[in-house]
Amino acid sequence: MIQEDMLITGQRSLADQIFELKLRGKLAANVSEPGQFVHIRVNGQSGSVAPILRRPISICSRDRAKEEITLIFRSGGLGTDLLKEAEPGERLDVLGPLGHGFPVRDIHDMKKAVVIGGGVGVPPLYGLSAELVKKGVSVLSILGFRSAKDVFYKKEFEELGETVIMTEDGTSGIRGRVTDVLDGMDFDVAYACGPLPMLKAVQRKVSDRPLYISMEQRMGCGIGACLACVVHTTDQNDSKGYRRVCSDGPVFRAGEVELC
Amino acid sequence: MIQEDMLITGQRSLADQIFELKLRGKLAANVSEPGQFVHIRVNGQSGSVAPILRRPISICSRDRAKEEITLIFRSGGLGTDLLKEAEPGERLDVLGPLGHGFPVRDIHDMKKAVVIGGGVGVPPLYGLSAELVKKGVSVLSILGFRSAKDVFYKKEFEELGETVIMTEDGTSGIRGRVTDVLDGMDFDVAYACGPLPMLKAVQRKVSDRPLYISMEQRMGCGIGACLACVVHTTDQNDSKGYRRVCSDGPVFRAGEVELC
Amino acid sequence: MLAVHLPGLDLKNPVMPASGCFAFGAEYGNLYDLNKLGAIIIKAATLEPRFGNPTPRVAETPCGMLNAIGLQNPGVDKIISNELTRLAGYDVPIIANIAGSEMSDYVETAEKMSLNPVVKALELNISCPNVRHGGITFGTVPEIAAELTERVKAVSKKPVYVKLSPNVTDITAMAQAVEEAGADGLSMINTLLGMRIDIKTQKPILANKTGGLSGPAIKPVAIRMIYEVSQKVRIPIIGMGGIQSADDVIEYFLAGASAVAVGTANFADPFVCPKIIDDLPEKLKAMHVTDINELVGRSWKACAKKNESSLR
Amino acid sequence: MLAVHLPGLDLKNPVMPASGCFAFGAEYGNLYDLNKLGAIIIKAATLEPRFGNPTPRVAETPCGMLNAIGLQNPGVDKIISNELTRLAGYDVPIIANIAGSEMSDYVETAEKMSLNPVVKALELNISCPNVRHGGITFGTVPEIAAELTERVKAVSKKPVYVKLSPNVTDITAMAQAVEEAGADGLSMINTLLGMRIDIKTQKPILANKTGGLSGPAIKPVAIRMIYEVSQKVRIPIIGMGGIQSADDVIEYFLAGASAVAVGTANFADPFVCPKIIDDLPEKLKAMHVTDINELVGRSWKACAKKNESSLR
Ligand SMILES: Cc1cc2nc3c(=O)[nH]c(=O)nc-3n(C[C@H](O)[C@H](O)[C@H](O)COP(=O)(O)OP(=O)(O)OC[C@H]3O[C@@H](n4cnc5c(N)ncnc54)[C@H](O)[C@@H]3O)c2cc1C
Ligand SMILES: Cc1cc2nc3c(=O)[nH]c(=O)nc-3n(C[C@H](O)[C@H](O)[C@H](O)COP(=O)(O)OP(=O)(O)OC[C@H]3O[C@@H](n4cnc5c(N)ncnc54)[C@H](O)[C@@H]3O)c2cc1C
Ligand SMILES: Cc1cc2nc3c(=O)[nH]c(=O)nc-3n(C[C@H](O)[C@H](O)[C@H](O)COP(=O)(O)O)c2cc1C
Ligand SMILES: Cc1cc2nc3c(=O)[nH]c(=O)nc-3n(C[C@H](O)[C@H](O)[C@H](O)COP(=O)(O)O)c2cc1C
Ligand code: FES
Ligand code: FES
Repeated sequence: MIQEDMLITGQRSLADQIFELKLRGKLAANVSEPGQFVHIRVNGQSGSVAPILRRPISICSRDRAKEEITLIFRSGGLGTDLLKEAEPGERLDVLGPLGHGFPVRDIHDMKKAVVIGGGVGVPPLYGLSAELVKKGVSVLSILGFRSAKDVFYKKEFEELGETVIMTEDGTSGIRGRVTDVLDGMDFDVAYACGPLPMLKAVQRKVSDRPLYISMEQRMGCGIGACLACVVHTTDQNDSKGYRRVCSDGPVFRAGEVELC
Repeated sequence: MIQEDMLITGQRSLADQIFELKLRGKLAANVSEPGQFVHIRVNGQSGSVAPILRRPISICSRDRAKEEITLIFRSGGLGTDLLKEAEPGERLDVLGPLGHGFPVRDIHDMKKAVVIGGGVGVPPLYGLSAELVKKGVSVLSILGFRSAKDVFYKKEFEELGETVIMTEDGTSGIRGRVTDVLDGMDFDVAYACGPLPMLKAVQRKVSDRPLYISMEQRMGCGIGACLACVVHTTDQNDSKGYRRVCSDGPVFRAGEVELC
Repeated sequence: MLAVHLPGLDLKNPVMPASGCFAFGAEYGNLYDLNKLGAIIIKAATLEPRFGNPTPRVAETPCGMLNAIGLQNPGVDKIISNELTRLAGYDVPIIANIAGSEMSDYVETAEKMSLNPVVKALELNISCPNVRHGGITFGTVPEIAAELTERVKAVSKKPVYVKLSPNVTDITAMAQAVEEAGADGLSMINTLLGMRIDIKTQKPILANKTGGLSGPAIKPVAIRMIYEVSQKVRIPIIGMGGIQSADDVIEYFLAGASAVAVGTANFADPFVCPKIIDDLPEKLKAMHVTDINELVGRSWKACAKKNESSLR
Repeated sequence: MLAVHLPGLDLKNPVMPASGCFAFGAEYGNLYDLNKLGAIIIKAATLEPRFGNPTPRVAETPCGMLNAIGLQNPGVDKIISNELTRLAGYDVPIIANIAGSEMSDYVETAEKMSLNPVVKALELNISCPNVRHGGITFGTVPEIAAELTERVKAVSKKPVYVKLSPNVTDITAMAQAVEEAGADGLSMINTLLGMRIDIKTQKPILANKTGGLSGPAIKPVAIRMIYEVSQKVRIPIIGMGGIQSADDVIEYFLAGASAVAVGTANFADPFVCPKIIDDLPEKLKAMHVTDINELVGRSWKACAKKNESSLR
């Protein structure tokens, strides 16, 4: 984990209020797992006036050769509205890579994986899918959005494997929720990232195979020191009784922590 | 007085920490006297994070044809450090023109004027001098700076008339203070703008001829409502007993208000 | 949709400039039509004219400012003869802010003000130091605040709103004390006591040394206090402290305010009050709210309901 | 130039992370050498383990943040066995922050902590609600704070710093009460009570509803309180609240602090403490100050002198 003023190498709009940001720097080399995140200080001009708290954003993908990471974020709040104005050539104060991502090292016996994403939970699953495909795992992606205008990275996922787009209003892909299509699907392992109700629904559906979920919590430090981001363990006898999303997570094996 | 998002048409460095900023907009047409000022909202990016208070900056000059005003300011604080990063093409929230400037309408009988400026008190005197020259008044400018690196607008003033540059350390022009050279000078009216000790010294020297001085005070509203910027009248029997620098001033006839 | 009815105040909308940040309206009246405003809370009036504190009187702080104007005003008589006469030309209710350093000052000033037909309500600024009690501010001792409220109520021809100081251990005790003493409403909050030291001069920036902290920095404190107090009193609250936008106004209503005042933000944007008033209807529509009064206290009313049902 | 000597604390420099913002140092210890720090104030310890409040536990506010962590900690015994053992490997004084909801909790926790050789001083966090007294916080009633201080002093083997809550009418009364009760020093300030309401959900953002406001927003309040208190007590003050830079540290010293703690700023910049420590010497040089201790209280010491001479 390092703090670095990374160089912005690209920023573009992907969908309604959704932006893709590319950052170059040494930090990229330190990324060890898909699903890790960075904690970004969004500065005002001159760096003299800025929102107090950093903003946690998942690493969508990492290009080791280019020393680049790609982030995808939704604007709409104070910090992300400033972030979307950041321009190539400027630098951004980034702390990362943080936390533990999706375990992809020892998945030799897995043949088929399904990744399930909702909204801005989709980005980290892209890096994950690419990694899995590289390891010879076939990946089915089920990506849920509110509406057609919110859909992003469809083509990118399709290049990696079968991809099902779902929208709540049916304006793109299949109408419904990601869990509507899970039944009877053939996979060895599942990975999910998205809003809490989605994670809960997925956890109910996928009880018989390994499932890894990525959690969100409001954060302070982002490195495990302030205990802003804790979640209870489901195991009442766990010696700590809690996990920190920022440093123990954000990815947990389903059942390790309470979803609430 | 209007509030306008003025277009930045130019910004350049003039001297150590001294910047010249050009702004275009309707506001320019409303400038009625040299010595008026504008109250600037310095925004962070996106306008979402900004210093709470506006910054008062004198109008250095106005170009009616170009619809432009020129400001000269010293950076070094939170707001002015942000301001110096502003770039041509961007817009700036400006309230103005504010206050009463130097009286130049009815100066028919004046032949020779001396303008006395210190540091960032110099800018409004440039517009004043230009106006006076246009009215056929000959202008002698005495401009004081700390050091050679702080001197600006020497050539501009020289184009209008005789100009004496003074520096405290003698690295440019004459070593000493503006008041050192005032004795025995021949003029009908004097105008001064600069730090309080300079204004006091000038007032002591120029007691026999009309003298107008421009004052500074920390401001809130800039339009006369908050009473942050008051100065006492010297006349104890004055019905109000005070003047607001922002709206009754910033220019006062010497002796109207207390210098302290 | 925006109309609000409070004791003495029939307001077309709940947004008014806060006392001391708008003088008597003349300056802002040059910029826009004051009739747009829900009401105007005019600058503090004292019995005698006051020059106030030496300058510097303001300093900037992170997301806030300090002021130590020192209640400069021409005295109640001149305010009535000069300012209220001018304000009579507008169709906007005037709330007169009253200050003093003795109870008798307050009482006399309040009576005079309340007799004027332009004045629809009084706002008692109890953050002033009480000279008799060795400088203790009226606003920090419930008994003194209650006594002051009672005495002013006894003479006032108009409803009395008591403006609470946040510099107290227990704001609800203050609120309940003045409610019992007959206050018709509350204004909250006044400024937090603060200071800034200039590291160049090594002295406090304000000539008065300490000053009142206002602006967005104090909004969380104001919201918390209004949330607490509104659950303990039956009288309405005019909320203030750092309001800059229609969203802020909604947050205040949710916390428990029935109207709001905007102070410091006028300095950053002189048109902020009319802008907020213009923005509110659309914000409310997006929330499916047809009457802003529905929002009052909703943050805790919802909770109250939840707790109730979970008990069954 | 930067060394500071306070009761129990021989500090190479006066900058330390504030309690609760640095846990027990392990995480920041991965980022830089903790030996750079003047001291470390570790997270509040209670007698029993505490899980703390439900999430969300933090919210952002203008130039500040709210937190309601709820004193989550593994309990004093585990802290001693796990955390202090690890911290013993550093050459940096540890200040142990102590919390509780009964006096007896505090006393027992304080005694245990003070016996540990790694701990050089205690910091009594008196902002906790006192269960016995119906939830009134220890830190708002001078008599209760004094009693608590006395009882902790009676058992503590190390100097005791009392950490004052700013949510009081008269901070000097609190300070003087605990000084008389034997406090060796003061820490000030803890957080201001605040709240934010999410206008989308219409509920408070924090699960705990209210939280503690920290960050630059509260700096003017902290400076004012330290300015007032430092003139009334003889014990040293560890100043905190919104410190982000060496300039801020200097402002605190001028106000009357003898050391400082940095809380919220660690979240924005995890390297802020060592950066400030690195920046201080140059800042002091520019001010022609050879020893930072010279600055303590200079904002009012200068005034005091001036007033004296103007009396003659
Ligand atoms: C581990 C992790 C990974 C994330 N990855 C992504 C991603 O890849 N793309 C993306 O668009 N979003 C992601 N989020 C959510 C993202 O952090 C928030 O949308 C963002 O912080 C909101 O900031 P804002 O300035 O828009 O909102 P504001 O309302 O100004 O935020 C105020 C405060 O609340 C916090 N906050 C608000 N919403 C959230 C939220 N949903 N989760 C956590 N904190 C929040 C902010 O961080 C900030 O501290 C992630 C969150 C976490 C915890
Ligand atoms: C009528 C008038 C005209 C002025 N004209 C010019 C000019 O033409 N060029 C120029 O460089 N400066 C001018 N000044 C001074 C200028 O306003 C300050 O230098 C500037 O506000 C400092 O802001 P900052 O962000 O650098 O400092 P900060 O320290 O961040 O300012 C904090 C607060 O203090 C106020 N403040 C600080 N210094 C001063 C000061 N000297 N005078 C008034 N307010 C101050 C700021 O406005 C702000 O409210 C003028 C001031 C006044 C009152
Ligand atoms: C410059 C200034 C002057 C003020 N004068 C008064 C006053 O005369 N009487 C009063 O009750 N409050 C006064 N206040 C307090 C405001 O009315 C208001 O309660 C406070 O500033 C919080 O609101 P804000 O954050 O929107 O400014 C003053 C505030 C400022 C900034
Ligand atoms: C997340 C968080 C947790 C805190 N936990 C504690 C605590 O356990 N004990 C305590 O005395 N103060 C605690 N505080 C208060 C800080 O120590 C400090 O007094 C306060 O935050 C002001 O300093 P700052 O503005 O630099 O953060 C906490 C503050 C924060 C932000
Ligand atoms: S954000 Fe601080 S512990 Fe997770
Ligand atoms: S700055 Fe408000 S009256 Fe002059």
